[in-house]
Amino acid sequence: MHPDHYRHTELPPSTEYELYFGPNHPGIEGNYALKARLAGDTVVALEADGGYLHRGFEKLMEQRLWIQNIALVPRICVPDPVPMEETYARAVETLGGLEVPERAQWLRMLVLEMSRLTAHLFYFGGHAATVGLYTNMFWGVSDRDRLLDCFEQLTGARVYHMYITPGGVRRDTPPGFLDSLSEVLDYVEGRLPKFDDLFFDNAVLVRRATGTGTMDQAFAIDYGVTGPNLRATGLAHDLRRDYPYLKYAEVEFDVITETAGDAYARTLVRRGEVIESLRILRQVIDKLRSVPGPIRCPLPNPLAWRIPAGDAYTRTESSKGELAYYIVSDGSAKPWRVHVRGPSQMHAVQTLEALCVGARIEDVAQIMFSLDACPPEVDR
Amino acid sequence: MPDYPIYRDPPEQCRTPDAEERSLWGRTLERIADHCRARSLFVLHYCTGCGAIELPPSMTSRFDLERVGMQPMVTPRQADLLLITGYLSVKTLKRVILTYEQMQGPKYVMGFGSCTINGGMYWNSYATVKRLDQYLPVDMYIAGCMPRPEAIQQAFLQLMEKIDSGRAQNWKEYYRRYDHYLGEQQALFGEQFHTPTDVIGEARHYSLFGPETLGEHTAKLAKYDLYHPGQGAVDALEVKR
Amino acid sequence: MSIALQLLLMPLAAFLVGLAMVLMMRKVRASVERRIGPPWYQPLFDIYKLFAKDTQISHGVMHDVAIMMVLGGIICVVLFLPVPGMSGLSAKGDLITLLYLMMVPSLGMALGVGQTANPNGSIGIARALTAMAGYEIPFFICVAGAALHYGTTDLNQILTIQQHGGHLEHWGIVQMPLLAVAALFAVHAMLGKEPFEIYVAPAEIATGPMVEMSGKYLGTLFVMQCFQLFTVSVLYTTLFLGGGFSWFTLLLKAFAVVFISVLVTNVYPRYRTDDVLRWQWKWPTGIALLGLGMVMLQIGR
Amino acid sequence: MNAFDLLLYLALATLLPSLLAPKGRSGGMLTTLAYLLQVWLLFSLLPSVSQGGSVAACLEFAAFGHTIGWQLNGFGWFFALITAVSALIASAYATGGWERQCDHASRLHSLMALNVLAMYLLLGAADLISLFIGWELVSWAGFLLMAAPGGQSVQAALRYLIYALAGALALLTAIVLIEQSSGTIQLDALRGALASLPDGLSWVVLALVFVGFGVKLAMPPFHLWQAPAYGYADGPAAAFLGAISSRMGLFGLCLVLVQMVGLERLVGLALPFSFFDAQSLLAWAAAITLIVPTYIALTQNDARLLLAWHGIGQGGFMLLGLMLGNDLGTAGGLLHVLNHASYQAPLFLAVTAVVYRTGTADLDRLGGLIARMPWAYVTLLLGIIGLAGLPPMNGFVSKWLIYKGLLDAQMPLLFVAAVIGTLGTILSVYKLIHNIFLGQLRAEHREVTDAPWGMTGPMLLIAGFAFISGMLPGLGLYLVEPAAAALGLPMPSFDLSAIHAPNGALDMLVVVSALIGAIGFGALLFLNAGRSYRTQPLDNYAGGHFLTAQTRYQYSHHFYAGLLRVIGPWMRPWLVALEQGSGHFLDLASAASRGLYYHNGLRFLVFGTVVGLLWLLIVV
Repeated sequence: MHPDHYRHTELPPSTEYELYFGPNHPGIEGNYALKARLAGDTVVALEADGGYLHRGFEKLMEQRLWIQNIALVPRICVPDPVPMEETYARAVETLGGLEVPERAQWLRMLVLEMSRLTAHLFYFGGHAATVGLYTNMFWGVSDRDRLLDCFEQLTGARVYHMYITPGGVRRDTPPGFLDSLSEVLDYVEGRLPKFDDLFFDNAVLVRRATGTGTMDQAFAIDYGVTGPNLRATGLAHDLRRDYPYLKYAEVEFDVITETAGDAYARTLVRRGEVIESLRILRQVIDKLRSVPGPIRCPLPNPLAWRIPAGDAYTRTESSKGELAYYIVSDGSAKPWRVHVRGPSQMHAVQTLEALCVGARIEDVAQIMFSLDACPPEVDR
Repeated sequence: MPDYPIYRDPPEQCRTPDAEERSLWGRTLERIADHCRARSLFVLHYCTGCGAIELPPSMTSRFDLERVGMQPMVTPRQADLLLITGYLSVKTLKRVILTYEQMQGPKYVMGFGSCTINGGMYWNSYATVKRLDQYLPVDMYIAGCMPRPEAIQQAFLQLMEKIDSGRAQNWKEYYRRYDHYLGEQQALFGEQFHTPTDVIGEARHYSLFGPETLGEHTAKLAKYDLYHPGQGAVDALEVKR
Repeated sequence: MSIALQLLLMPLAAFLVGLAMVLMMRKVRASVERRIGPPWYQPLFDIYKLFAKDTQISHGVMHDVAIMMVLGGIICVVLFLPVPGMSGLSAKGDLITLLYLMMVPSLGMALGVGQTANPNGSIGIARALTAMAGYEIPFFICVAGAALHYGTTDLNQILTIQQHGGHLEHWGIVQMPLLAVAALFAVHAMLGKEPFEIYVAPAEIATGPMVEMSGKYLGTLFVMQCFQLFTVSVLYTTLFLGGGFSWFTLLLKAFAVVFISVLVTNVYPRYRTDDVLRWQWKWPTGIALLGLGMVMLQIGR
Repeated sequence: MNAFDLLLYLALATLLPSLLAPKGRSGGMLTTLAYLLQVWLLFSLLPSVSQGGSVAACLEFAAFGHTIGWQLNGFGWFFALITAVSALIASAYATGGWERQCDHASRLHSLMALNVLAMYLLLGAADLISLFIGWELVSWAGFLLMAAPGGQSVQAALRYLIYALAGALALLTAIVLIEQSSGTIQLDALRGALASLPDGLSWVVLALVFVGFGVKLAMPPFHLWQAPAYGYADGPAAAFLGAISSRMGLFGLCLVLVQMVGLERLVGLALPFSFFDAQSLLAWAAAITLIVPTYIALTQNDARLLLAWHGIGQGGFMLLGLMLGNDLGTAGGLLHVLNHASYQAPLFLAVTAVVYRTGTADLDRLGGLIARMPWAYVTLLLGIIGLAGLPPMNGFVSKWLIYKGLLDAQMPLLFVAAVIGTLGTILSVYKLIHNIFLGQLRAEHREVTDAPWGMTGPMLLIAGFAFISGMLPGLGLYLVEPAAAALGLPMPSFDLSAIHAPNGALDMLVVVSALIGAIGFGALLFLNAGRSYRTQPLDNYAGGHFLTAQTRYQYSHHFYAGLLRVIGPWMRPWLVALEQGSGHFLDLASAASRGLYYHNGLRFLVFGTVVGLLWLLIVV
């Protein structure tokens, strides 16, 4: 039954089709793309398509001085930049044999935990927005802004602080800073019950997030999942406790775990970590009131600062998971090779691809956000 | 016959009648429209680079851009304002060009941060684009890395003023000088580069033809255009046997 | 008032009221989100700007015709909805006609979105129709109950019965409280608000039906939203809240209906498609069936 | 020799042209002309059948001590008119171009003529025997028409045959029972005669009649045969069958239930130990017929099957209206027969046009054809608006009458059931039109064009009628009036454009003009709001990605995935399994009896006699 000019082609029937989440899509975190092959509303296969944010960081860092790179590293992960500075600085300190003064160590813990708070508040908003709860997004972002103000007070910048330098921190706390930070912390703690009402105990959200993107512990370990995502599967693994750096051994905090391993569990772990961060921050503030001292060790002329040949591997528990730098120095003024082990790559590529198979269109964005991956850090 | 227009014949030179030439009624309507456009900017929700991190604070409760009528939109079709929030990698630039072409005029482009102006922090990166206005007509730049919400707001207000007074006409340049922009794009992506959007057809349809709409670069489209098969040799719509 | 004037004034009034409702919606949302929100002229400016776009993309004849169908359909619906002082064409078509006319713009939109050839849009329409199957069932149970209670499907007669004596006791919500509650749930879903907002779902399908809409195409959908808010709230008022003696009371009631919906919407995420159905077929349908039973008992007595 | 005789002779003569001239189009043209004459003859019969009159044919003979004859009254006339017009359109469509792709066109024409003749004989039956003769003829002619294309349609037709045989047996039993209890077989004499039967016997007769005619109407649980049987038939034949064939079951059912038993008796016939009486039982059976096949249609991936399943569902609407017994319900039920034919035929024809051009009706292998086949799209669009029952098409009027009738009869649950059916219809017709005509155009269909005018013309014509009769429902109601009068059912007061009721009226002329006027206003607004540029379908939002023809960018499979997650578990095909099981059982039984026969003839004879005697004992 064909017209004369009918040409047979091999286009398959449209039992499956493709849908593009990103890069220009609100259901995607940053400039990142997911190509989903779907049948009906079920994902048959998902392909993560990164590289949109690739700037060649590791190559750029080889071309810059050790101290110049301080300006570059926070830009690797935009929502949570401080762990980048800390990890890089610690690697340089290990290589260069620098001793960080005690007050500087406490100050670094302060900004690290503040950054974790901002990242988690941002996450609450982001996760809520993927399921249509925009109010929570507005609340989360505006509460985060209070912490950004504290950052500005301390470092002079809202987002990219470049506060941590090899050998210490850039400047000391301005007068009254600790009090105003305490106030903000009280405010954030006071907001948590409201977030509970709106978000964590919301029946619709529980319905949406429970059982979505579930992974078990063995899967998480196989796929290199770290941080809150790993802890949501029940494994109490936290670098701050297990391999303490800075002064984490001297503060009290709990490692939050959940067992379900689904999107809701991941969200709950982050909620718990907000409380723990507040706890740590209060202890740090108390310490800062009493610990005197210099805030950085003396550095040689930065422009001619040569670091002895060798290599260093340092790691930090960032809000996304385990962040590590491997730096090789050949004894020159610039790094010979830098490798960033970002947590997000494991989350946003292989884990996401695996978790989304069999999920629905409705849940792809939610799974992505619940893993809290950071695309610029994936692409670097 | 395909049901979309084919532009094989030489272009007639068209131009939009100047504002003075139109009737009073037309000018009044245009004036009201400009005012509305300025007060109702739909922003494309596309986080091209790290500058996007300061957009949520600008948009949400603290600075609340809805006060001045701005709201985020999702697809290029719906949006008026394309925010290039930070550096563009070459891979992103392709998508941005497509996104820009899919937006409907009047459309505005705003470059965020130093990296859209001169490469900024990534001036020596092999992967990023250094100057945005080589590839797209830009209406407003915000310097800084990263620009603060206050700076962003200031820029938006200036852009609004520019729109309100009818001076934000850069989007027409893209049609009038399409050959130039396409040439820059081809220099970066290779001479086979083209988007599914029919810019030349639109220029003809809306009388936005300029002296540089067609030229040596658009001539290459005739060879490679996959989407307007009447024009070129390659027929993308035909599937391999 | 002459019928020709009414036919002109009714859509105009509906549009203006709808604009105000959109504004209220955005203002309430803004205040729940702890911000100021748009200025009063914002909905109008948005629509004017969209209609004044210099270039816009059409995907084919049906895409264009769909927009005419949407505009025409919603205007036509308003003509059959009696408001104080103006009964329009409501004597020529009853409640059932009105409800089915309300589907014409939806059908037009569905066809237009289909022609845009974007799977996001098609998924959105599939979801919208699925949600329709969800909320129309309880809503039609409520309509059936109301029609049986009043013994008529003529909207003017329904209004007369409720306004008889000017007392509250004749109002539908007093006589049939269960049906009124169930219908309110259905109306909430009909307005496409969270938690029943699956068919727009920006984070999932990039605003679904609106994905390829530019300029006047999108503007028409904005206009449709205005009319939809007006129609649904005034219809609910007519069925259960005794309509309005004057425009003031009518608008008070209609705004109250929208206000309830808007307040609820901002604190919920969206349900999945199938959960929308489950919820609608469980709670509103159950309540409506109980209410229907009570109406049947009253009639039998 | 009156006009009815002429009609029957003409119907017989219609068989000839295509038999005598098997090659070329002249046979088809002559056949079409003959149908045109039949329609004209039927209209000339209108004065004599209106107001309860009837026309007797001279054809009659005596058998079993009864006179067997044929007599056409208003009720039969109404169905006969729809039959003739459907056949006319289908035949014109086939002649207009479709048969160029068909190697058995002449067979199709003659079989359709045979069907028409059989239907006239059924519709004009004057007594139970002629009714049965007509019924059997319709069944067998239908079988032949369904099986004509060969292949999978033969299987479907055979399946139908098994159902039809079972139904015919039940019908025969019912006829014997009726004859035994009332002593006459003349339909006129039987008018209301069954009202006095005792309860038990009434239930038996009702059950037998329900099985006998319900099979043809494909009421659940006898619904499984119809969709494949109609869907896989030749395109024009499918349009003809879908428009009218299964309505013969409705005809028979009404003849017995309304005319012989009477609706008052049905109401009085209470089912023991329950709230149900026979009328509400039948109404609920109709509601189930309305809902179940409609939601099965939702899951179909073949356009023809989807339409065929809908045909079954709409049958439920008609029965539901007629079971109400009030004026609006009657008018709605009967008008729906006409309206359904007027949009089901163009729907099938449009889909056939698509199949004609693309070679497939698989909804996953189509898409975006609106740019290539605009007229088929228009036809399908008008058809689906009618099928979904939205204004301004005529489907809305008949559905409005039924809704209103249900509310007047204070049956809100049935009203809701009807709404549920309508919602299912809206969902699945959108899937139909979306997957065929909207979305991305497939590469292999880039050069497809509309079907030839010979095909497009007839389908547009009938779709146009569906629109006109929606604007002026009086046109249809004038035709319905004789039928209602023949059945003795009340009719609402109506004029050309409006239906009057004290509590809520409908003036379709006003509704349609308002709609058209408003759309015109919308068009004005639209056209004044700046120009738009028509782009090609691959210039589309894909998150920033570049689309190519190789991108699979069409959402069509599992169209209502979310809905089916909820209702899917309810749609487990247990009935299909049951049917297959009983099929296997029949196979086994026939194999066993054949073994019996081959191995020992005498034992088989004894066995057969015993079974036969048992059967007679049960029946008599």
